[in-house]
Amino acid sequence: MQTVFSIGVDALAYGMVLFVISIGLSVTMGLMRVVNLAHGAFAMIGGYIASYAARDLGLAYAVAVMLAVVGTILIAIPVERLLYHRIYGQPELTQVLMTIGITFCVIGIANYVFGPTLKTIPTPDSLREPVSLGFRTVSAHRLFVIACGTAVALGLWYFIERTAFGVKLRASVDNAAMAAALGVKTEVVYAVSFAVAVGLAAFGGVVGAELLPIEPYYALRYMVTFLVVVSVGGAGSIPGALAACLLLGAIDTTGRYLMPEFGEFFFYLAVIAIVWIFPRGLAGRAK
Amino acid sequence: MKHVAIAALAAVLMGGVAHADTIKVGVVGPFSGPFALQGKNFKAGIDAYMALNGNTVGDDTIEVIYRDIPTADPAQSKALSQELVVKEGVQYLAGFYFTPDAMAATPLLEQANVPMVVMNAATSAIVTKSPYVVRTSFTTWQTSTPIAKVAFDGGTRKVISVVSDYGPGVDAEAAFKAGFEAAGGEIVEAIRMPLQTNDFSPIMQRIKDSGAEGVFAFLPSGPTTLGFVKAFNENGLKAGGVKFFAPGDLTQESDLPALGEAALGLTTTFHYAVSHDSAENKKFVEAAGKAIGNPAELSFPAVGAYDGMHVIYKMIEATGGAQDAAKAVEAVKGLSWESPRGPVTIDAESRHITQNIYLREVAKADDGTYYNKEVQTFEKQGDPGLAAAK
Amino acid sequence: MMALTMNTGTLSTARDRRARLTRDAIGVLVILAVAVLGYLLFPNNLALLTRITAIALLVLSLDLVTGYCGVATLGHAALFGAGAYGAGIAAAHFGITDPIAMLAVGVVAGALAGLVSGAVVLRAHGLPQLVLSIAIIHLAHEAANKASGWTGGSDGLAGIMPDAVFGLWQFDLWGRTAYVFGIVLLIAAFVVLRQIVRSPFGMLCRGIKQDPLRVRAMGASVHGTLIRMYAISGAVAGAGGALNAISTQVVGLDSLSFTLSAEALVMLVLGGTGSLYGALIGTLSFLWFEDVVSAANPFHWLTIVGALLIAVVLFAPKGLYGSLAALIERRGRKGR
Amino acid sequence: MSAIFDVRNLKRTFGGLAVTNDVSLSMAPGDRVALIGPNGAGKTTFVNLVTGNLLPNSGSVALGGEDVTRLGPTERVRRGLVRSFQVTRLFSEMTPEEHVALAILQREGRTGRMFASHRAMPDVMDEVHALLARLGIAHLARHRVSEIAYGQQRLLELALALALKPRVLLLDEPAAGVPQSDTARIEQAIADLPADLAVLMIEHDMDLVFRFARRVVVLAAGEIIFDGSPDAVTKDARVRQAYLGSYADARSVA
Repeated sequence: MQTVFSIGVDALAYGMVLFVISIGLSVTMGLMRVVNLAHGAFAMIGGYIASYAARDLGLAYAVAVMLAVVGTILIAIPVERLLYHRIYGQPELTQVLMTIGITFCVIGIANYVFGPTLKTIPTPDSLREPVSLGFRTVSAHRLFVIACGTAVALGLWYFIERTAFGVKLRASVDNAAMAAALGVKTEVVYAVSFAVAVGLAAFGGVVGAELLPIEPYYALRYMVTFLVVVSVGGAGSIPGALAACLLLGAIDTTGRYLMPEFGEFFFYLAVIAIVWIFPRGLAGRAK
Repeated sequence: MKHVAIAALAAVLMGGVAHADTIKVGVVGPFSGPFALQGKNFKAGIDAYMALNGNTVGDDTIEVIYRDIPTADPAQSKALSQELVVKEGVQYLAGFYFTPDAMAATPLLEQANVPMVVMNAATSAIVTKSPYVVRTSFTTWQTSTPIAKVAFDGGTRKVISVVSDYGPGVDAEAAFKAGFEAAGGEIVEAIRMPLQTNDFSPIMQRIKDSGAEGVFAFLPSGPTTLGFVKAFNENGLKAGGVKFFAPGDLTQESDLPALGEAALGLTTTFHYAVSHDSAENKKFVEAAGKAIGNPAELSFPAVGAYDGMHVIYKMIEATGGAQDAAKAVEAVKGLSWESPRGPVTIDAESRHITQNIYLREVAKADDGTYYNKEVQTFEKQGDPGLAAAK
Repeated sequence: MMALTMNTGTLSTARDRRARLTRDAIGVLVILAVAVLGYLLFPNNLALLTRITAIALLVLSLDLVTGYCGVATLGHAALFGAGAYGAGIAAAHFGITDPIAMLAVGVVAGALAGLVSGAVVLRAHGLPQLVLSIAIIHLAHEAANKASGWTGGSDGLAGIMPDAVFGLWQFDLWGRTAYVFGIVLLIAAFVVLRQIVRSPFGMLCRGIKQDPLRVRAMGASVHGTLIRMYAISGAVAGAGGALNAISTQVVGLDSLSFTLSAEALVMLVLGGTGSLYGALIGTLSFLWFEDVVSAANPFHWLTIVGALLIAVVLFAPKGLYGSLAALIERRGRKGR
Repeated sequence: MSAIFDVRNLKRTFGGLAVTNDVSLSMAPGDRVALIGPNGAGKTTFVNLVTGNLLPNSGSVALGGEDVTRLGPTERVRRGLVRSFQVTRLFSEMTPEEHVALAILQREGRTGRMFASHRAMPDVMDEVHALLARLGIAHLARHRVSEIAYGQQRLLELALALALKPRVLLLDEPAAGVPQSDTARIEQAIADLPADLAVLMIEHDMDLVFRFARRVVVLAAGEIIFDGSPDAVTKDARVRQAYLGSYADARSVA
């Protein structure tokens, strides 16, 4: 029984890490309809900034996280204006080509600037302590990530469903021409959404770095994982993404506990099974 | 253009021209992609050797040509090796980080009359694929066998083996199992994890549940190692007194800054530590550190490459620059020298390197950096893997 | 009135046929010319050229399902790998070392893999479909890794020693035989595929890509048609895999990798989807470019490749061939 | 004459709301029936039930005496039930010639052929050109559909349906969205439809309905409230109620 709880905690923590990193991608893919394979690249940029701020400049963790989010958005703005701007509404394959190109460039530049070694983001002592849950100990950082995931989910839900901007965003998504006719500045809406998605990527990259360490190849290494959880959840849906992350996290964790030899099989067979049952993703909307 | 090509072709066909002006060495390795760091170390080792020993042997100038294979890709390795031999006219093939890449190129050697110096790929069987293969790195068997003895002598009797599910991981498991069971210990469980594992918590739970006193681990260096070691600490295994044994790939120096405190006290056996205390090594670390730019990125592939260049220089010396693979390989059989890692010999029979294997412990230096501290030496270790295969 | 139309119909049929044959002959001649040119210009680089040929078969095969049927997949290397391992295992474990026989095994293995992955991938559309294909390639990769007794696992499958082609031409160090073998295979595949994409079946596939509902309303089975195309695509990819196994005499797990699948897709989009020429041009230009820049700078070439991809999207959004064709068409119309 | 098309007691509910309720409709070869009804009457649902894109909760659909209720859309097409779309659904990258050839080949079960272009099949090409000529768009045979005018696309839509040689043809607002100048052509084409074909036209335009139909069926709130001659329809009290009342009752169900 204790083992079951223990696995449960691990599964929850892992699922939340996946959620925090992937949710930004769900925004770009579901709401902006851009297959953004460079999502991992932005998460990685966030990680590098945080690492540089916290480790090399010795700034506090919270400051480093803020800098990472803001810095990544600043870097992303010209990229959006110059490159992404050109692929809104283009065929998916064109978007794939462009965003893979961006990913390659970011990897190359990161490798050149920061070198190929792993970069850590020093966490404050309070997050490094093991915390006892009674039946087992778990690192405080894991609990922190779970909290972050919950906060992001709620915050984003509020932002999209309850704010005026959220209304404009959903209107622009459903019918850009109509929204524009109603006076919504779709250009601005897209730019802001993109910034939010990138900021979330950076945030996820930083808080998830304990599990997915920052190195130049990060951008490609985890791309598939992000893409899978977002699509399984149903792109654009926050509850869907959350459900997918928790479900896949649980399957992955349990599979790796029960039969580590076949861990990969578990995960991908589960993916096939879920998509088979929900061909539009867990919370998929009709096109 | 075409004439040059034909001339080069003729040169290859006729077994090379004595006293060629430039002798080319083709190096195949991962210079970009997820293993770029290891490829960078190849280059640093080669640059260091050439900086210290000059770029000429006799009248001949040595030129190194690099070709990139980001991840194991035997077909691409063969294509690039072929290109190096046929188009660039290299007399020596070297490098090879991954076993399949080395294996794929071995069928070319005899036909091309080119020796291959393996600077990393660590599966025992590579040297048996062609008489023209010489290896200056190590084998997983070679570095994993002594840690079994260390574990048993330290009083650990029950060990769980946890390795990544690919060739080297399986080798490491077999080597440790053979050594540990021969000594009288028990492997309570042997787990093979997929290479793509991000969260190691469930594995740690398995280790806990197995009731083992110690864990033997093998993973490819890089992000997975970091995740594994962190999970080992965070899940309370380290604090719970579970001993940790691994070959030195896990605590390679370039990963230590990231591993940091988590790695403190981990014991590994390996053929080379950057901290190795010898005049030869100081010279090497200085030169290689300069070559790589950031000395913290230096780790074991550099020394394999450095010694590989030594062997190639000796081969060129012996053949006088003529292309004669048989003669070149013959010349280095039994060759002994003082490497940065300690005394080494190319075993005449297997053409694999015989070397000391060191037991090391991750320690914190006065300046706050972490390093592998050598605490015990197993002298003149051959490759037990070849014997095991027979 | 009726007689008149019939007359013109028959006439135009005959004229069309001649025009088509001429165009095909030109296509074959161009491929042949490029092949001969490659042979003459880079006689020492035939291994690379052979590899390009093998990958070209993979990209052609991908074009069949992505370009002609609109199926999004990032797992197409499963078909290529099936062919490679099929041919390799036949040679290494069963002593089938005749290259033609190995090729046949590869084609069959590829077609079977095509049927299986088609059956799974066609279950969903859009992103979930992409994810199914990703799951397939990872499962295939893991399965091959697990079955190391057959596949050699991560060490690769070695010991493939193909006989001489027709007992006459040995596979040599310079890769001349392999190159000629590959080019002959590519041209054969090209000719067959030209027929298929123009046939009623190919037309139906193009229809499905544009509007599956409309096709259903015409009484045609969408799923059955796509599965058949997947099998054909598998046969072509399998031929590419077999060529790779025969020419390099080794098969590695990379041939079943996500990376190869993604690269194939990049090459296809680079060249332009929905046209066999686009697939060929995409493969040739990507691999050639990669070879040149990675040889020039083995350490930082990825950045340059990335920049190339971005540039193509910005300046040739329909792919290299697609944009060229569109330009020529525009010019032609202006001229008229 | 026996019924070629026979719908009996068709019922379909969405979340408890009956969108099609106990609808029965029978047609004989050569019938020209118009199906009309106010917005939200359930016409679209009815079409989807008949074509097999939706399954009914109860009731049956029969074609030429054969029960096809459980068959999918493609099977029904193969048995001679063909529809046209309210908004043209054509393959924008293909030519009219290719469209019609594809339909003919599909009808004859030859779309599985992989080694001969349709252009090398004189019988197919002759039929293609004859059909396109009949609808007056032969001169556009080799233009891409994306390049031809909407009115001509509607004609092609009709050609496509005819190429399948249907026994029952559902025309879903065949003239919708076509500029006034082109409607005459379309009407002419409809008037020229084969005499033995049973045609069910779903239409808003009452002028067109009166010119075309020999029988009118009115659907309102999921039920058939009128089935009779065009002359009688405007005089029917329930029809008047349904049309005028629909402005008061704004239930949106279709």
